[in-house]
Amino acid sequence: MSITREELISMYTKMLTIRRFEERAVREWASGAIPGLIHSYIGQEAVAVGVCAHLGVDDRIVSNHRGHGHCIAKGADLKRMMAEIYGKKTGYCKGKGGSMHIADFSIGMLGANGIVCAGLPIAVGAALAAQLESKDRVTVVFFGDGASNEGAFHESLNLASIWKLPIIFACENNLYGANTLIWDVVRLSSVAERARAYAIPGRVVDGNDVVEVYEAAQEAVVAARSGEGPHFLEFRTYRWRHHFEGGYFPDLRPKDEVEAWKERCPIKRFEQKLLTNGVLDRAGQEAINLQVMSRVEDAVGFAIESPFPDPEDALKGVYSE
Amino acid sequence: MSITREELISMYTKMLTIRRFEERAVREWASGAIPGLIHSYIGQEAVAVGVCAHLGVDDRIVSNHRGHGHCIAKGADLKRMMAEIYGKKTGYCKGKGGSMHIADFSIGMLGANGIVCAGLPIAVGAALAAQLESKDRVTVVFFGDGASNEGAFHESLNLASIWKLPIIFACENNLYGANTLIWDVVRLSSVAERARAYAIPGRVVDGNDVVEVYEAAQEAVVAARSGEGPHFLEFRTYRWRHHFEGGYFPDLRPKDEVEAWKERCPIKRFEQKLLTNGVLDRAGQEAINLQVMSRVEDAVGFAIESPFPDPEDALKGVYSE
Amino acid sequence: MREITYQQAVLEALREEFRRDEKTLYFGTNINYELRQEFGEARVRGTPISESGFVGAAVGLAGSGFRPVVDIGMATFGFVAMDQMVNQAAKITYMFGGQAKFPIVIRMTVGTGQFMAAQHSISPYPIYMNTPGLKIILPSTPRDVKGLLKTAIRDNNPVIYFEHRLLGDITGEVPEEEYTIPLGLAEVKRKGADVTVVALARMVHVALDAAAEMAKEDISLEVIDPRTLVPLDRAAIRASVAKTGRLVVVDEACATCGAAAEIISLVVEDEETYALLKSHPKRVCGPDIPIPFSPPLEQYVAPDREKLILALREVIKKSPQ
Amino acid sequence: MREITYQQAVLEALREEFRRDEKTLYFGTNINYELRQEFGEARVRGTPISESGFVGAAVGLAGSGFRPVVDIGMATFGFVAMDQMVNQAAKITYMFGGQAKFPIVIRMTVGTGQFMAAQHSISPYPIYMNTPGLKIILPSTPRDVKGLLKTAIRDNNPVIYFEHRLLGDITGEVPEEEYTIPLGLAEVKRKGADVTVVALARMVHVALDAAAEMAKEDISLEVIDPRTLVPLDRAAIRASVAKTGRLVVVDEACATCGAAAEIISLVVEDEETYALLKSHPKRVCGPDIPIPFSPPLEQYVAPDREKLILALREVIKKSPQ
Ligand SMILES: Cc1ncc(C[n+]2csc(CCOP(=O)(O)OP(=O)(O)O)c2C)c(N)n1
Ligand SMILES: Cc1ncc(C[n+]2csc(CCOP(=O)(O)OP(=O)(O)O)c2C)c(N)n1
Ligand SMILES: [Mg+2]
Ligand SMILES: [Mg+2]
Repeated sequence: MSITREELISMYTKMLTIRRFEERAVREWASGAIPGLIHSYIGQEAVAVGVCAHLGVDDRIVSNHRGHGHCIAKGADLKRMMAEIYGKKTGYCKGKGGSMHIADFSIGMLGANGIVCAGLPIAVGAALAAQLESKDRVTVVFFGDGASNEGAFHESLNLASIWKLPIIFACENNLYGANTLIWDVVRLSSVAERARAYAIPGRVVDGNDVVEVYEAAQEAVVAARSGEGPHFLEFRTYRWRHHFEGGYFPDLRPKDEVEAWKERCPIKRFEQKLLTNGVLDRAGQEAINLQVMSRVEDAVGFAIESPFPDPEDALKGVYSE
Repeated sequence: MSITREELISMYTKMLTIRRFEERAVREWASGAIPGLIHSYIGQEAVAVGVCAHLGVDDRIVSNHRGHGHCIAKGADLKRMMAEIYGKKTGYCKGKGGSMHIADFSIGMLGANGIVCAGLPIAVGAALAAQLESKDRVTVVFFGDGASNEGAFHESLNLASIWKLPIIFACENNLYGANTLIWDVVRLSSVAERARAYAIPGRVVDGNDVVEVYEAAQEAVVAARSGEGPHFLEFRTYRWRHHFEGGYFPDLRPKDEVEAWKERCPIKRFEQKLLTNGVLDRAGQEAINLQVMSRVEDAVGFAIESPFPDPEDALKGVYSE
Repeated sequence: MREITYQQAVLEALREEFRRDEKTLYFGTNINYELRQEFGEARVRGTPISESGFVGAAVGLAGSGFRPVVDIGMATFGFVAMDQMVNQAAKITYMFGGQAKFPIVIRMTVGTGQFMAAQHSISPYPIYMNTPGLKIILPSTPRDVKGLLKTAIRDNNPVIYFEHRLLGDITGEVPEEEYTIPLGLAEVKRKGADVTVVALARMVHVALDAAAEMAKEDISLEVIDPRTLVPLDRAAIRASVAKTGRLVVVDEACATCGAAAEIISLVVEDEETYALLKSHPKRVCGPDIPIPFSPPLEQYVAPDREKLILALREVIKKSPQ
Repeated sequence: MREITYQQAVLEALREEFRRDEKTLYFGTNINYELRQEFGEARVRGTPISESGFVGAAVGLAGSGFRPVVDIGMATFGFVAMDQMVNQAAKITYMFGGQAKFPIVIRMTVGTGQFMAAQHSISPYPIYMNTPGLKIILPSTPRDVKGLLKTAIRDNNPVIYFEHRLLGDITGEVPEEEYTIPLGLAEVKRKGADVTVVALARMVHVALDAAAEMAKEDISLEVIDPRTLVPLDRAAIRASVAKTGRLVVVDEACATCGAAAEIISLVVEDEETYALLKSHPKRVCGPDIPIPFSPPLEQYVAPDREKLILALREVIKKSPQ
């Protein structure tokens, strides 16, 4: 690995933060404290973290309905995230957005999105903005395998290609869109192959190996920054939980498939590697875990203690000044 | 050529019919007799004719804004076509559709369309209908190079691929969508390459050579009928006239490019071949031309003599019984 | 009479019609498993997340003799398929001069109440009402939904079936024997003399609740449920207002250009009914804002019994005793 | 004062604002060549036929500090990009709690008069009025379009600019000096005492024409042009009706759930204004049909002076002397 120790520890910490945050959110949802829908990112942590490791605060990401991990990886504040998920006034969107719509424009997180694939054209615009300003800012858009069947996918990849935009299409192929197996709705052996239809370099990456993710993303980010245009990365991964918490349709994925993927836990694998390589020891690991747990705890505490917005706030903020 | 003499003559006659029909329509439009928009098919005749030569009345086609040629090739009645273009009660759509919306469901012509690329999903549905009925009916959808940048293109090819539908995507690449050069908005050396993203066989065909068109279409139609699924054919061709008659923006295509393509006139080339091969002689050619001219003349006469619809008819026919 | 849930009534309607007519088909990204079990994968078909593609395919299927029922899920997802609904399905019966029939049912869920925020909560029926060529049903009870959905499936035109997300679990009497309910027939859900309350979808139940409450004060509400928005039973609404002299329309959709505005207009522009009005008519609608996530915000914006009663008092000019 | 055409006024507005703010951008499938000449290919950008892609890109650009002006062309083409307008542009200011501004102008042409049939003739502003979060301008004169378009470009929100296709060539006085017109301010285009006529877009000219005609009979019309539909100048409309006691709304869009229904509703549900009404209000709108092609049909359906006068006589109860 050509990754610094600091960076490794930072990635590990972020992955663990996402995991603990999500575990907690799921628990709070089940208890009835969190309203609405939550799409958990558990199992996919390596993707967001490995990619965002290369991004500065000036770089931008656009996310989808499964966005908590992307937010945390990009550096969002756990408290304001959790408060938003709770629907509190102190949340990122003042309680107006909720889990599916967390954004933090101040750190280049341009928003989660409830409409499958809608983030891709928006990301194209953000990348065009960077190109027009001749800044070496990069835009990354995260989306699922299922999103690759929407028309906007095609239009976005084509626009990025013909305008040679500094954008990375980060497809998180967790094999399913809700209960639909991707290979039932895509007749190829990878989603990345689709990138060729736009002369965009594409490759398949083990999305449960953060180091592989990191290396693949590095290549793509460097290329984008130096004006080589878009890249397409398909990360093979898996969501551990149902499409969303308390889904009103059954989870039809094979139980043994779920179990097999849990065996390939991105965090456990990375942890093992770090322990083996001596980057981390048990004590260090424990310290990180405690620190992460306490930050998540603080976030939940903050969310619970925060006030709900005033009902009349509903009528405010439809337009900007 | 393994094409019968009869078929050759029939194709020649159809191409000439389209040419004469369009020349006449354009003239009538310029005189003010025809209202609205006309997108002339002149220069692309070999595509519609070479493809439709393989289709029976049970097979279906779906067309776009440049649809007169497709209608004629599929066997539509010139009189009812011209009457529709004139906005007359005797037209295919009782004057409600006009040039951009001619349809004849009785011969499997499911309609021209004013929205770029909208015909593709509709054609997918028609092909699915045939598959569900286990009939060996084929559906062909004609669309332009520009349409291949719409999201519906992607969705349609994918649906056709995963459902293995008996459909042929016939892309008429006339190099431009209005004034936009296709190679400025597609970074590939052919549109057909895009078919690979759906595991659909695709190829580029000289769309100004009706025999090449015929042969390529034959292969695709036979494959579709025998359950092998969709094919993608890209026909390289050129429109001789402006995007539409009297366009309110200028035609910016290079003059010499237009002239060079006129040199490659699909009708002249085919005529030459037929004369050389002795399939046709000058007298025969002249006879066909006269007969075609008189049919077009009859169509115009019919259109002119036909009554306009009663104004109150506007309010009828919004719903089917 | 037996009582079943709204959801069960929907399933019964589908089952009965699917048994009755083998040209019926069902598809969407989230398939109905009960239906699939009985009718198989060919007729009950999972789709990729390609709404524009599969709604368009429904148009093509309908034009080829099938009767597709398309499940879009939440109404917000319908916007990616808007062209196929607005420019194609709605227009082509008319545009093609009635050559073909396009029997299509499109299901979309509407409404607030589950804290899903702006991109999953919308009641866009006014948008479709402003699109000539579509029919629209919006049933509020198990009995109505069964009878109307059966009629919709037999109708030879595109029918949008809007289902309020909170109605699925409500129960009500549903005849065991076969019945259908014609489109365009409002139902008086409660007879009354003082004020006509026209209520849509879930608001029917809110209105009945308010009526029970107001009855305690000897104020008698006539609650009318149009049940279908296109065609709209103008005569029934006008007749009721002619009798009561007062009109309040309660609808969860945002006010501007909504169904409520239409209902008020059709009453006041009718000279005879206008002459019988005793008071200004009134709307109780959602405000013109995207739907917020946080429970206190969402609850603040949806019309409820209290807001309705407030409006009723205004038109009655009678304070609580 | 100098007179220029509507189209020239549009170009002036764009030029002035593009000089004023270098963050402005223009794009669409059909580029404005005059604009490109002055501002270059980077800022005046041709696009593929990918409306969903480039409208979405505009959202991303706006969220990244730019001020895109997007030309969709005919309003019917907008439906393929509907999700980006309705679910994204309109909602994300609110949904993200006001973190970012989304200054976007989207131009679409509306109306009948050129015999282009249903898929090229529509006036769908009611659809967008029912979409909270958008602003809407609908200017009827060269002076108004220049002033309003300049304001729209400076506005920090998505603004839809609807342009009636027949207005481009009309001329009118336009000040040479810099000016803007605020959104939400109706203009009394003609003062009068007997009937308030609220007229939209091209219908303003029809109403002025009718007013001149009626003046001969000593009937005095007050013609109000709302100019912007969102925000709508309720106060001005109510004030005028309070004065005249009579209201006719004339609009080319189809009636159901249209702007006219909204305008009637906002008048009659206002208790004070309602009390001052001398007659039932009336709509003169397009019928609920797709727009037919044939000239006698199209001309039959659009509101005109005669239809307006007929309605006026009905509310005035005064036959011609
Ligand atoms: C346009 C649209 N259609 C359907 C949905 C409903 N929906 C939400 S998530 C989802 C599956 C998405 O699958 P994928 O893109 O693979 O992401 P994953 O959930 O697997 O992370 C669907 C169908 C939606 N939100 N938007
Ligand atoms: C959705 C949509 N966007 C834009 C248009 C306007 N338009 C009509 S034809 C056309 C160009 C189409 O190009 P192509 O598909 O190559 O067909 P061709 O005209 O060359 O035959 C455009 C942009 C439209 N009709 N529909
Ligand atoms: Mg997935
Ligand atoms: Mg072309």
